Amino acid sequence: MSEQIESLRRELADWLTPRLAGQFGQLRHRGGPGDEDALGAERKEWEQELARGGWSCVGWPTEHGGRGLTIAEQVAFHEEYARLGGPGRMGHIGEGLIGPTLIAFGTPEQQQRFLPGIVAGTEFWCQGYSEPNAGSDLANVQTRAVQDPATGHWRVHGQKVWTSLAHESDWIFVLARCEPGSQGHKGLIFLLMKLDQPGVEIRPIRQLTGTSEFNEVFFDGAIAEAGHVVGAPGDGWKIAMALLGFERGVSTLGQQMHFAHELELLVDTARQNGAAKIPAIRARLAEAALGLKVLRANALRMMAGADDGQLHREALSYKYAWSNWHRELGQLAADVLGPDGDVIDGELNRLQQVYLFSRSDTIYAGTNEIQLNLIAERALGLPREPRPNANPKG
Amino acid sequence: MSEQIESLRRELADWLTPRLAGQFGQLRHRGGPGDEDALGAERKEWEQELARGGWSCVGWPTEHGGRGLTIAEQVAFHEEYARLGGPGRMGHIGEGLIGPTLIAFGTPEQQQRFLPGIVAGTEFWCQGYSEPNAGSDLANVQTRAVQDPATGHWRVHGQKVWTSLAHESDWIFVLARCEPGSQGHKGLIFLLMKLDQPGVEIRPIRQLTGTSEFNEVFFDGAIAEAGHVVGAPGDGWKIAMALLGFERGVSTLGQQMHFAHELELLVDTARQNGAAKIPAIRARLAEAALGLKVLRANALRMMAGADDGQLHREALSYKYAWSNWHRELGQLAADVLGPDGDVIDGELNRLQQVYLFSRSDTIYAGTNEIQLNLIAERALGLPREPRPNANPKG
Amino acid sequence: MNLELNQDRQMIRGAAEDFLSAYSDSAKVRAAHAAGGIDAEAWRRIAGELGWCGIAIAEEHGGLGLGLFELALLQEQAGRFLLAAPLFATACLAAPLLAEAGTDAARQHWLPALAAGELTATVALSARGLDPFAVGDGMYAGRDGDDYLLTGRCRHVPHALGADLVIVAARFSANVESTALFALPADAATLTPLATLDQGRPVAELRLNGVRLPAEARLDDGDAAAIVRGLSRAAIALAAEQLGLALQCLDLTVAYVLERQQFGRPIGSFQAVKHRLAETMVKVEAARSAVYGAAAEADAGISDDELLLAAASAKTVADAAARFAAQEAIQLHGGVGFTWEYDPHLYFKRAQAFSHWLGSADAWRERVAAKLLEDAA
Amino acid sequence: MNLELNQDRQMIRGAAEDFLSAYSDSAKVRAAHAAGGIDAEAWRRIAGELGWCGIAIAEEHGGLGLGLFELALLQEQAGRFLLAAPLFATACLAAPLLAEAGTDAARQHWLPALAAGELTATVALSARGLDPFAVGDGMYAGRDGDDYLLTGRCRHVPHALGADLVIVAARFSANVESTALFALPADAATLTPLATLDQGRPVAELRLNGVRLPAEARLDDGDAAAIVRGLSRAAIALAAEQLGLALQCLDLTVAYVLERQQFGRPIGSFQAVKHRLAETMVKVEAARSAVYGAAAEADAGISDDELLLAAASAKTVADAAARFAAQEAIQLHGGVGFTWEYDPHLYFKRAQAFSHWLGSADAWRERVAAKLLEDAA
Repeated sequence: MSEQIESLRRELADWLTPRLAGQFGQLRHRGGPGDEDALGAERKEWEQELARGGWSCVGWPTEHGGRGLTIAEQVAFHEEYARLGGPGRMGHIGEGLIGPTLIAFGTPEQQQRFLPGIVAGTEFWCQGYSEPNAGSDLANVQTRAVQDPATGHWRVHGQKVWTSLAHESDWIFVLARCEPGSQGHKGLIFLLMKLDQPGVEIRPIRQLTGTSEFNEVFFDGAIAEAGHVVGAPGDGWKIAMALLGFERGVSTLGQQMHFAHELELLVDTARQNGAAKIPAIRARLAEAALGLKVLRANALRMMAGADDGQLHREALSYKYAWSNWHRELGQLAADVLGPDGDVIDGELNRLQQVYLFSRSDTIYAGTNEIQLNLIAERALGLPREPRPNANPKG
Repeated sequence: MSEQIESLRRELADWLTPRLAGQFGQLRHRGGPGDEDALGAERKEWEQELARGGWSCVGWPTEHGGRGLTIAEQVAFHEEYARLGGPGRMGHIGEGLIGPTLIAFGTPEQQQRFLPGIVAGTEFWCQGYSEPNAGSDLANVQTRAVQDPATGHWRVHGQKVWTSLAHESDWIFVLARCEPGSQGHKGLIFLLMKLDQPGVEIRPIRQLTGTSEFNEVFFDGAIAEAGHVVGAPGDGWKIAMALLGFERGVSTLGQQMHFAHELELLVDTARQNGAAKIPAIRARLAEAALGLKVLRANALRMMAGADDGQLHREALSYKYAWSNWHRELGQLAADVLGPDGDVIDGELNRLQQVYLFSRSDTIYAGTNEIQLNLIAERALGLPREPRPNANPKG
Repeated sequence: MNLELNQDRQMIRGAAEDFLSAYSDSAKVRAAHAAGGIDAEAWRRIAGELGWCGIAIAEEHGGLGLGLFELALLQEQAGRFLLAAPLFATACLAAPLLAEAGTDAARQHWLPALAAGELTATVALSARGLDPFAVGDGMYAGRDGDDYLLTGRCRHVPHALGADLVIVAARFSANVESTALFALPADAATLTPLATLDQGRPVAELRLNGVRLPAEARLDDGDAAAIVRGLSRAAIALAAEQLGLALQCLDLTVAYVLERQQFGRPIGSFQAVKHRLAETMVKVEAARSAVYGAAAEADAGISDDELLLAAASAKTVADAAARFAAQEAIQLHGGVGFTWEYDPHLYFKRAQAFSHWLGSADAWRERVAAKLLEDAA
Repeated sequence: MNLELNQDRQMIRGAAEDFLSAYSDSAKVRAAHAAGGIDAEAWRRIAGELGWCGIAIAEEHGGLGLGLFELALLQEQAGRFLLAAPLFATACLAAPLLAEAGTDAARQHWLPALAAGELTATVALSARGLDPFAVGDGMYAGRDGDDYLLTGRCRHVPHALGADLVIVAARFSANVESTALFALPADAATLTPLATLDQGRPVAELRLNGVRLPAEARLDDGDAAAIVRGLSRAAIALAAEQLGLALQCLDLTVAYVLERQQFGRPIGSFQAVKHRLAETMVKVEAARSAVYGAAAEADAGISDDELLLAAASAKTVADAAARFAAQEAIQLHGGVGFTWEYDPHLYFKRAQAFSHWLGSADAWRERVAAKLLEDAA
């Protein structure tokens, strides 16, 4: 490990440790998937504290307010942050998704309007892609955007679903159909919309955890300003796909440190409650630890791989690999907890959260089934599914 | 258990035990899938000995030379036979498949010509269904049968494959296409053909075991006599399917006793070589034993089920269940044997046979993939596969 | 061993299905969850006019004298419809334990009232919960003259709050062979309800601190093997409920994938979905074979060793089916499978909770391995 | 830790692939099987002009001084093409054991010849075969003055017949810490070849009965941890070969399902087949990540504990991938997958044999669990 990276790690630790031991102590290891509904106001404060310390948007170019870290430095940052128990990032959709998209595709006006709020931790974003009748068929967008010829603004009607953190956010980016009668990938527009306006309603979705971190967002004539279209009308699909490309970034190593923390809790629990004496549990704990090690090597391969714009095999298989590893970790957590796993003491404990919430990992952002299709078709060159006849029962 | 069945068991044991301890001692637990190439001549002699004792075709009606046993008695017979180590039945295709088919669909002449040889253990049969370009697509028959208008005989051209025991058999039943240009299930004929005639060539297929119990059978103008058509020309598919229906009979319980014998050998081996001390092996041995118990209950459910001509869920799932159980037993055998499993002492030992030969269980008589299709479509009512477009890559 | 679903059995199953599909639908189940885990109305009818509690109790004790097979048929339907009532605790756990391990006096005193549905009952088995391999662990029994003094705690006592009879397992020494069973008066029990993920099967912790019981509170006559038999029967009945959970997950999911359209076709037409559901059905059928087979064997009268093996096969195979089917129900429902609103999570949580009751699959497998390999491991 | 497939590494891999695809095709492999398990011509070129044996040996000992990563790239190709030659025994097992555990004298004496491809070597590890957790078990060492006397047997010594150097592990006591390594002269060894299912990786049994060796035959300096390090490196190299087996099974099967038509379409267009192959690829990529990651860590210099963990991840994950891929290759080839004529069974048998070499997955997992849970179990 280079001296530069080592010093970055030390700098972060020096900054983070006292804060997580002091004022922000209750946030340690909190937030993140399965725990997103926790401590909203405090985590927003934390985002601003991060910004004051210069630790937000560390991978962004300096001209946009970032720190301009190299890939290796970003890896070190995310790993160290998560290792020390840094709270789940309320700002990750701004920092990781829409920010990079605006840097790549936004107008200078859009960049000036939106990037500073993301960097400062004062404006929060959520994502409006999925629709109730689309599911895995992401291009089946039915939300409509109609331009007012007078103002140039777009009026939006429709419904988005599985919108994480909508209730804590200020803005949403929305994929909508701007060419009536168009189908699939064509005729879509990528809009930036304020959530606090008439014609927007946010309804939380209660999950199997009993908590809500996903929402439905209803649009009934809400407005996107003329200047808040990213790319050209009709280019929505291209922008949306590019944005998803930013998701597979270095932050995956931070996610892995969260996993490592969960595994550590699990090992401790197994030692305390005697489950560590059960041979099958021992073997599964070992397998989980080795599997996590392999996920880390996989992520490092992704970063070391040729930067040729293609998704290589290790990248194509990564979502399937980590989500199924994590779901299995959740099952293992339930089995280690034993009958006590069914008992709730006030709120779900961390391992119960992992057990229940990991069920969503193999569903969102491309179900297992979609991932396997992608792998088979893109990596192995197997034929695409034949289109059905008019009567598929025939 | 009723007194009648108990006395049948005793009668069989009294007959079988001295023979398997004496003259036929080398046949004990020999033969059967994975060991079919063993001791051919001796096992034919054994079939005749069985016949002399009145123990062949025990489920057939007495008017056809059988013993007319009830289902429960047949179960007892097959279980006891296998439990005592009765050798794999060289005559099982005659007794279990073509015999019942002729009893149901054959002409009186066919019954008189063929049934006595099966009962007496003097004529042996094999099955000509699969073709090299068909595989799971059983109806894709390309073997042709053309009738000679003068004699009424059928001349057959084509090739069958995976024909078990062809090299030990006298007769073969063949599914062939008798209506040129017909497709799929239509235009097929069910023929009985002598193997020892010009225009028939049998070539053994060497399996991954190194041994050969399957064959290719080539027909180059060989003849089926006019009177050796079962059903009408064109009814071949109906006859063929009915025949396969006879396959799921009570003999499955005999198969399970073979499995039990294999499991017993495996448990002994694990105790002797120390594998029984490995927790994961212990758990898998227990799971295998419990799984076999469940297969037995499944078979008993099949027999206790409504006799309404339908395949109920337990029957539809049985092939998938037993074949995957047995393949897993084979894998467990290899893992219990450890590095010694790779070492051959003269010929494959029984556990090596199980390990290697069980690979075929999930392939023949309907692959895993075909079985799951059948279950999904017939038992669960899910839609059939859509037919492909002309260009499936489109 | 009788595996035939004859007319009587079909009638029992059909009647249970008809009743529960009407009286234990999703809305009623959720209402029961909010009301402490018992659907009082459903339970009143089940225990009363339907007479389910007496189905497997001998005629001499006022029951119908049918077998574990028939009880399993009811339990399967209870699983399918997520019955929120103490049927399992009363008829599947307490009753067979009393029937197997109780003295004549105990059976004559308690079984008729249980058969008549006049009492609800449960069993406090150990500090580790409903663990058949740790019976009495954590609860100690002492003697004072003819009286007994009980001290200790038991966790995960199902449907304990409001039970008329709590049977407590306690040991005179560390030795499991010294386990005895006691009838605890309702007012003597200190019960702490525990909030659970599966809100339809509430549990409580029982603490006793030198509670004095008269000699007649002792239920058993010191035969440890009889306690094992009773618990093996309870495990088979629980496995039947797991079978029902698995089956309903499969049925719910088949219905959903036929309805739900994606990419212009029902998702149930995709071969990957079809195969997953077919695999689920194979596991469900294995569970059914295991449960029916085990129940029929138990009814036929088998040795203690065989009964243990039967219970092991039913419990491990049904656990596996229920967990797999519930996992796949969530997965194949996609996003909505993950919501509180849809039912899959109710099955998922219950299947997981049950997998730890009356012996985990790991524990049962090791028990079987020890027998198979004739060692103690 | 360097996981980048830079140009040098791509060149190494590409050259190995080019060579083996030409010199180790199915026909040549089968000919080698018939000739005792060694393709003499391929081995001559590999050891000679290609210099593969020296790739990971330090420059000071005449090697190229590259790392385990580069050796793993060669091993991956050896796996793909079922190389029938003592590359593993010589360069992946004997050489790293000498490099890690050998005295200076031993290394200076043996490594240059190994690096130059002048010698073939192997290791006789224990009576249980190539079991890293039983090193020296079954072979006892005694002293007679300055000489050593060796008695016992070792099983499954790979490519032992014809090896120029057989390194024997033997113990002075029952204690594994007392294990020492000895160079056995070819004429002192009583080797019995064992017929194997995997005919391309022959093994032999070694028996010694009081064989006397001079002091200089002793290779190690008594550091048991160094032996473990050498064997962990060997396990990673073997895992690389398993990775290659897995990859080739996948590739062979993808090609077959694109070709083979059923029901009027290539079977590779059926979603169930596609998903099975996609799952295979996920396992193959996991194996690649595990093997490359472990090799890169080993090259970066890590603690003994970390090396053990690295070896465990590579070996268990690659074993699983190879076994799964080989099973699916047979299954998805259908009937022909089960024949001697098609290649899947060659991969299947080798993957299974390798899964027992240098520690089974069960054994590695228990080793990892003991570390993770800080107990001895």
